[in-house]
Amino acid sequence: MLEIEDVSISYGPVSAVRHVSLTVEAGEIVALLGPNGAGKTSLLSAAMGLRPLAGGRIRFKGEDLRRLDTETRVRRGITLTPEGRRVFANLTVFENLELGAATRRRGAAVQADMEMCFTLFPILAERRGQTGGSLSGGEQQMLAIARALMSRPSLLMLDEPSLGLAPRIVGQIFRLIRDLRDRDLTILLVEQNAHDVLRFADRAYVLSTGEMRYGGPAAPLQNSGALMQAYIGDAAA
Amino acid sequence: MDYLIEQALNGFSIGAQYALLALGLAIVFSVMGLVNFAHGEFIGVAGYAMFAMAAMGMTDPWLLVVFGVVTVVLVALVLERVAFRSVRDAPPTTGLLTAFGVGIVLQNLFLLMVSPRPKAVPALSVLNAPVDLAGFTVTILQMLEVGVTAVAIGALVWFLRATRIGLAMRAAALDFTTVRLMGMRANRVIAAAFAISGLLASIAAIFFIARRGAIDPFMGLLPVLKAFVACVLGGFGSLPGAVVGGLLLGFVEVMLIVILPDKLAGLRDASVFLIVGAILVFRPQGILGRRVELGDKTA
Amino acid sequence: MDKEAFRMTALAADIDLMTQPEPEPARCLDITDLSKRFGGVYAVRGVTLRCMAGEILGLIGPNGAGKSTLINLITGTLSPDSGMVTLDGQPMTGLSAPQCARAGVGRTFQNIRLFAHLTIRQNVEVAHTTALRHRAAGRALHDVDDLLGRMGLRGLADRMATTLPYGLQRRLEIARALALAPGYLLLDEPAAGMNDVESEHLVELIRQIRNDFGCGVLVIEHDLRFIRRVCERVAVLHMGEILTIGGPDEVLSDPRVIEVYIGGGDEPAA
Amino acid sequence: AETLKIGAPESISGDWAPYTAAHGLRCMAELVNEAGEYRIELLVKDSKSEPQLAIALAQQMLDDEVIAISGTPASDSLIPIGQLAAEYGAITFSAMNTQVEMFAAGLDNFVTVAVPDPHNAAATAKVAYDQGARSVVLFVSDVVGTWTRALPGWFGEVFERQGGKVLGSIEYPGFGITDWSPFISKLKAMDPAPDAIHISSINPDVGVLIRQLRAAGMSTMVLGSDGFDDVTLASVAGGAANVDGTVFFAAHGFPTEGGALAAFQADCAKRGYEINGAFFGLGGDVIKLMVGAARAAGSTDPKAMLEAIHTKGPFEIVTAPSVSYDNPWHYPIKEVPVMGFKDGKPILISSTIPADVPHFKK
Amino acid sequence: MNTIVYGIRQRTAGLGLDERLAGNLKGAAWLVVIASAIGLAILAFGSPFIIRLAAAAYINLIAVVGLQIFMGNANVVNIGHAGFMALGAYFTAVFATPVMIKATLIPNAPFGLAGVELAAIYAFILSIAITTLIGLITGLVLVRLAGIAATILTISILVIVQGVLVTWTDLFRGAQAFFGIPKVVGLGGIILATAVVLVIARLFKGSRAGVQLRASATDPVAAEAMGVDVRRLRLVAWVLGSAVVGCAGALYALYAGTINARAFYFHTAFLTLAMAIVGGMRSVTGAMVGVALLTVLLELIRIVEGGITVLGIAFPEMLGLSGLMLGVVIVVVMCFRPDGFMGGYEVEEAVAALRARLSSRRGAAAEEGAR
Ligand SMILES: Nc1ncnc2c1ncn2[C@@H]1O[C@H](COP(=O)(O)OP(=O)(O)OP(=O)(O)O)[C@@H](O)[C@H]1O
Ligand SMILES: Nc1ncnc2c1ncn2[C@@H]1O[C@H](COP(=O)(O)OP(=O)(O)OP(=O)(O)O)[C@@H](O)[C@H]1O
Ligand SMILES: [Mg+2]
Ligand SMILES: [Mg+2]
Repeated sequence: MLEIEDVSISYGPVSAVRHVSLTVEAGEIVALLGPNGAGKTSLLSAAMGLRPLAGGRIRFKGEDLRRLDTETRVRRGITLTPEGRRVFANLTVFENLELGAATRRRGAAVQADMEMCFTLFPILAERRGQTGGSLSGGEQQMLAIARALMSRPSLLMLDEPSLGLAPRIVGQIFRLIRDLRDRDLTILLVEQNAHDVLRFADRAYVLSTGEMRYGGPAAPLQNSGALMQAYIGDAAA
Repeated sequence: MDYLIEQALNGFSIGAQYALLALGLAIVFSVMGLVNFAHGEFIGVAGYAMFAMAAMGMTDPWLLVVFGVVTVVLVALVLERVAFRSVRDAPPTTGLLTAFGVGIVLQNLFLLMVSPRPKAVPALSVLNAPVDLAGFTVTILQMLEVGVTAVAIGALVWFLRATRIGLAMRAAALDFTTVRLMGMRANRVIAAAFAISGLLASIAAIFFIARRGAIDPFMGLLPVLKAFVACVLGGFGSLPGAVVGGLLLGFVEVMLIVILPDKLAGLRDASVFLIVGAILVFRPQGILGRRVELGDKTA
Repeated sequence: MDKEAFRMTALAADIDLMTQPEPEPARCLDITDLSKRFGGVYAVRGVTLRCMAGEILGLIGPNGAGKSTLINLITGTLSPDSGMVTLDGQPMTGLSAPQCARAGVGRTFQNIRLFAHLTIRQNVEVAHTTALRHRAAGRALHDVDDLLGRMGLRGLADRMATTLPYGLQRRLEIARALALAPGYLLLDEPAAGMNDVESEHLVELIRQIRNDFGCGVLVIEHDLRFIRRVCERVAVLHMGEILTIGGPDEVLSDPRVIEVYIGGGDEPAA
Repeated sequence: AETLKIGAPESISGDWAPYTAAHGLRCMAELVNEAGEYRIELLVKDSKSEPQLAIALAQQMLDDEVIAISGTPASDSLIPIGQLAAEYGAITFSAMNTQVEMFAAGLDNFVTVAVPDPHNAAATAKVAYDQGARSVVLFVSDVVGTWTRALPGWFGEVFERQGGKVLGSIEYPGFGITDWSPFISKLKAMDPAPDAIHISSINPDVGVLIRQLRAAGMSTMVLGSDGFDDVTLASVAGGAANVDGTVFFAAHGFPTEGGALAAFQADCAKRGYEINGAFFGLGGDVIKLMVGAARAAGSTDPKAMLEAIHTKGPFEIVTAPSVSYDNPWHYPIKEVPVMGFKDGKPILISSTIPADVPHFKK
Repeated sequence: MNTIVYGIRQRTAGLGLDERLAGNLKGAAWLVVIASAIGLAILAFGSPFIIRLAAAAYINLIAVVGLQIFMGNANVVNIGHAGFMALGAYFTAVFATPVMIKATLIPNAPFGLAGVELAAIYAFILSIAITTLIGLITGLVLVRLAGIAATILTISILVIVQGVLVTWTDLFRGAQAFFGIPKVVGLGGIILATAVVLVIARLFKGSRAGVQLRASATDPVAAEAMGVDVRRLRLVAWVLGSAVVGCAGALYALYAGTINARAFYFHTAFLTLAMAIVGGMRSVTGAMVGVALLTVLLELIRIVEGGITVLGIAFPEMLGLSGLMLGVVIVVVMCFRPDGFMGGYEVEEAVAALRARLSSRRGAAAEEGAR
């Protein structure tokens, strides 16, 4: 579904990602792991067209994305919940969700999805009239995820969705991710919480200092203590 | 008494013009954090467009009005494209200065292409005809000013609350990138904001020109300054605030003319600004702005 | 290291305490019956909590429980509706944020707030200047380079702060708060966005800070392993109220806490 | 032919652009050069109406050995330029400065071809009375100093001596007023209502005032000063009906059929110059006066020429039959035309040397 | 044991302070050397015309530096500075103008000021002192506001000052020119003052207070949590800035000899503001670059516009060209360098960065060669 080929990204003179390739097949959960500064966020941003490529190609459903701007990519079916939540601070929870469905026609389906989000995160229903900015960190995270779901993407990219969430909610979210896959959503997930993610991811990639160190099934990685320790920093492994 | 009521009406209609301009400023500000000091030049654009058409033989005032409005909206869109797009993510001072630059360019274009001297645009004078309203003589213009302003404000509030592009405009104020991540076409959102601000400015310009009957290259600075003050007075970024600020400013100006002793009349502008300063010191968030306790949160 | 041992180190580090006889009232950050409402919602409601000098106290709770609000109230970033805070016996109620900082309360932010346009060193200097000018007699003054060194930022000191990767930005926030030479350090999710190894480093770092500087540390975190490793006591906040306080193991196995916060089943309880 | 080198830091753009004499200077220089008696070498530069730049340009021209500087209308640049020129022994001309403060500044080398404000006021007052005005309200402001405040006062002084009455004054805050309605309301509320108002201000402000007065149903006579002398006034004011027989003002020149000014303007228009009212003529006056002075002095030495201007005369100019300076103040004595409107076109009402001029010195 | 460690640390902290001062002084020296080298070269070799232009530019520079002190460090757009320039100029005029001249200009001046005549230097100092005092009073109000509300307040200050100058005819002569001020200052004196002002601004920027203020400009909440008294620091910057701007006005009066309120209104405010922002308002070097850039540029456009004065050249077509170009240049510069020309860097920082880049490039080249 998503093919990233030989991609490089740089910030001015600093190169953040070098010759990285990655693919996500339809219907799978792919985890992208790696320590701070590995270039995970940069890679996702590039896939959304928020950062220019210094080299390489990105294809979605066979179509070359390089020419398309961010909003067109969203309309093609990719959605990213960005790092650091970035909910609309001056809009209410309700309006945030409404805007999440910006690419869809208003109607019963959108209404239904909105209800689904509120069932998924009851606290959001309680806070629906409150502005996004005044939510607690975790509430904002929930809102960000819910908002992404509102666009009914075919590929959902999540950048550290568990950041700042209470363990109970993290569990919920991971469960949700699995449910979503079962509903034919494809997911690319960046997480620090490698240990847990690898339990349900189909495949995983490990990125470190801008270079791909591993790419393949998730299970072997989980058992490879050396890899985990060296590049993911999973002490338990 | 009649005198005071007449003056209050004067204040109201001046205020309505400020309010329209202030709304346009506020909407662009709330979408891209740009204090568009070139906003006042839209009045000039409308004026010179109508002047040019009149010079070419078009006399129908309604056609002229339509032409003026359309031209301003187009110019607003062009300016967004060529000048303001590249400073979208820049610090606010950069946007402010860019807007100054655009304003200077427009003024000098008027000067270069037409004349440094004022030109008459009498086509809209019909609007100055007096009518009798409950015993008071008011002009058609004054009634239009109040009516159109009210309608424009209502429509705008509806637009921003109920449409997605309106929502996106409000959202874009803080986080443009994320608006794009929602699949909203960023350029359209901003273009729409500029178009609306141009539309509002052109309505204000019509009133302005109908009243003044003349245009000159530098006529935009003073109104935009007043509109800017009105915005802040009402609470910057708040649209109802812009309206209230505009009306209040109009009233204050007229009332000062009424009450200031002759010796101090030259201090009218200074007094207006003194009052504005005082209001801000006691309500820094503006009259309608709410002071929210944010803690470590943002809004 | 047992509790008493690092208490001693902490004492030794503090000149002020060395000159004072032990029986004096204990040094602590005392929060009494603190409440704060936003609109109709109580974010914090009647919270009473004590953080001893030299103690590392964990604060956990569901999202929106009021943890960050509590820190905002203690640091003067928000003003409480009722209740009071005392610092080593001195009332802090009504103090502005800068005054709280000068009194010796340092904090970090859940959403990183570094000074863009300033270098890493200058970020730290902002707080250091406060310590230099407003330090109470006897309170230690930390050296900027030393702090940067501890956080692994020394070689980067002249870079602009916002060009740092996320994890290092968090460390810089801690360094900056420490430059106040605070008696109490309030950390709002310091390990967020860090992997296990990095948060393990952070555990060491926080311990070391406490040992060397003797300050009390209040740390909010959702990473339970982190909480377990670093805290001596843990308080649980739920819907603005304290649910329970106790040792980490005791609290984290409390069924009420599991229900509202940790969750059951295959959850990643660490 | 002997050469007269003149520098002109002119307000070609900026605040005073509508009143520039640059084009008149140029055209007259061209004419004189063609006649061949003298050669005029004219350096014109745009001061953008900025004092610092105007002074710097004057400096540059003086270094370039001009014998006269013809400057901008504003005294904040004209006074320092005058002082500077004095150090070089050069003459300072102004084509259009009318402010009495120039005569108070103690400049011995200053020559203007525009009559000072009191003359303007006196000429208007006489016409106002003749046209039937008996009571007047003065619109005053501090915005251009004496021009906007004292000039209406002088008008009132002469008007009262004529037998009229000044009912009071209304203060306005400055230029750029687009909505005069609060002031008009004030005027309306006055009892008794005045026959006329007098205001010394610039276009479009005065045009807008007239328009809005008429729109408010008031046919009050509007009297004014040289700032009214702008080809756009009638149209800005709303056309013939709003100005015919009710608007009068004193100006610096009127192109009567067959007169010198009309001929000059026509000639220059043919040469492609843009004519901006009487101020164009004043530019021509400066050059003409220079030539006349050189002729009278029999020398191109600025000192001798200045002496000649001050003592010999009258000199031939274009905006009036002649001008002379042999009075203690050395201000120009010449006919002041007062204009009105007919069918929306300016007409000459009178052209006299005002007799009853209020003195501006204590 | 720990006590000893702290003792050592404190000493190094003291040493750090000196290092900071040294660094700031070095930065200031760069600025002073560049500014005075150019100025002195003009003084030595320039024609009187060029010297006049330079004097005006250096006075602008002082004003822009004054603007930078507050605006650059506190990040509040200030439009009121032209008002303080006016105050500096007018107070100097009132105190320094000979009694004889004042008898015709302002015979009815209040407080017996018509009979007061101070030596220019005392008038200069006194006028700066009064301007500073007014800065303090307005500052106490201003620091209560942030962001755009503060900007409006600065506009208010400008309008109010202008209103008072124009209407208080007894003291300031209203809209009429105030002339006869002793012209005792030349380009040399102005350069000297510029040097002093540059040092003040650079030292302030690098000082602990300056760093704290700049921190508060980017994140007031975080700054307060670090104990920064934002209001006090802003006040300090505002007062210091108004003193410097007042100095520019006072010098203007003593240089030109004739002043007019009109010269200190929006036009001047916007032009100097543009200089500050085009150069990059976050650095003092930016102020210098902005002034140099716009001054030279405007002068060049002016020459193109109509400098070649030959009889009969068609002027009218060019009207407004320089204004047009000014606008275009501002827009273009902002598009390509949104942070201004210097982007917040000081000259020594820019040089260091350049050197680093060059040496790394040279290193790379050497590597290449070795291969
Ligand atoms: N705006 C920027 N300017 C300069 N360098 C940047 C910028 N953003 C990121 N970088 C650098 O690019 C590299 C990759 O950063 P990125 O944010 O993609 O990492 P990451 O894997 O997402 O890390 P984290 O786990 O901390 O989020 C880092 O070295 C970082 O310092
Ligand atoms: N400034 C504010 N205005 C309105 N409501 C607020 C504000 N700050 C916090 N709240 C509300 O108060 C509650 C407590 O927020 P707080 O940030 O303290 O939660 P938290 O415990 O830190 O949660 P998290 O772990 O998710 O960060 C939340 O429901 C939040 O929506
Ligand atoms: Mg990341
Ligand atoms: Mg929180």
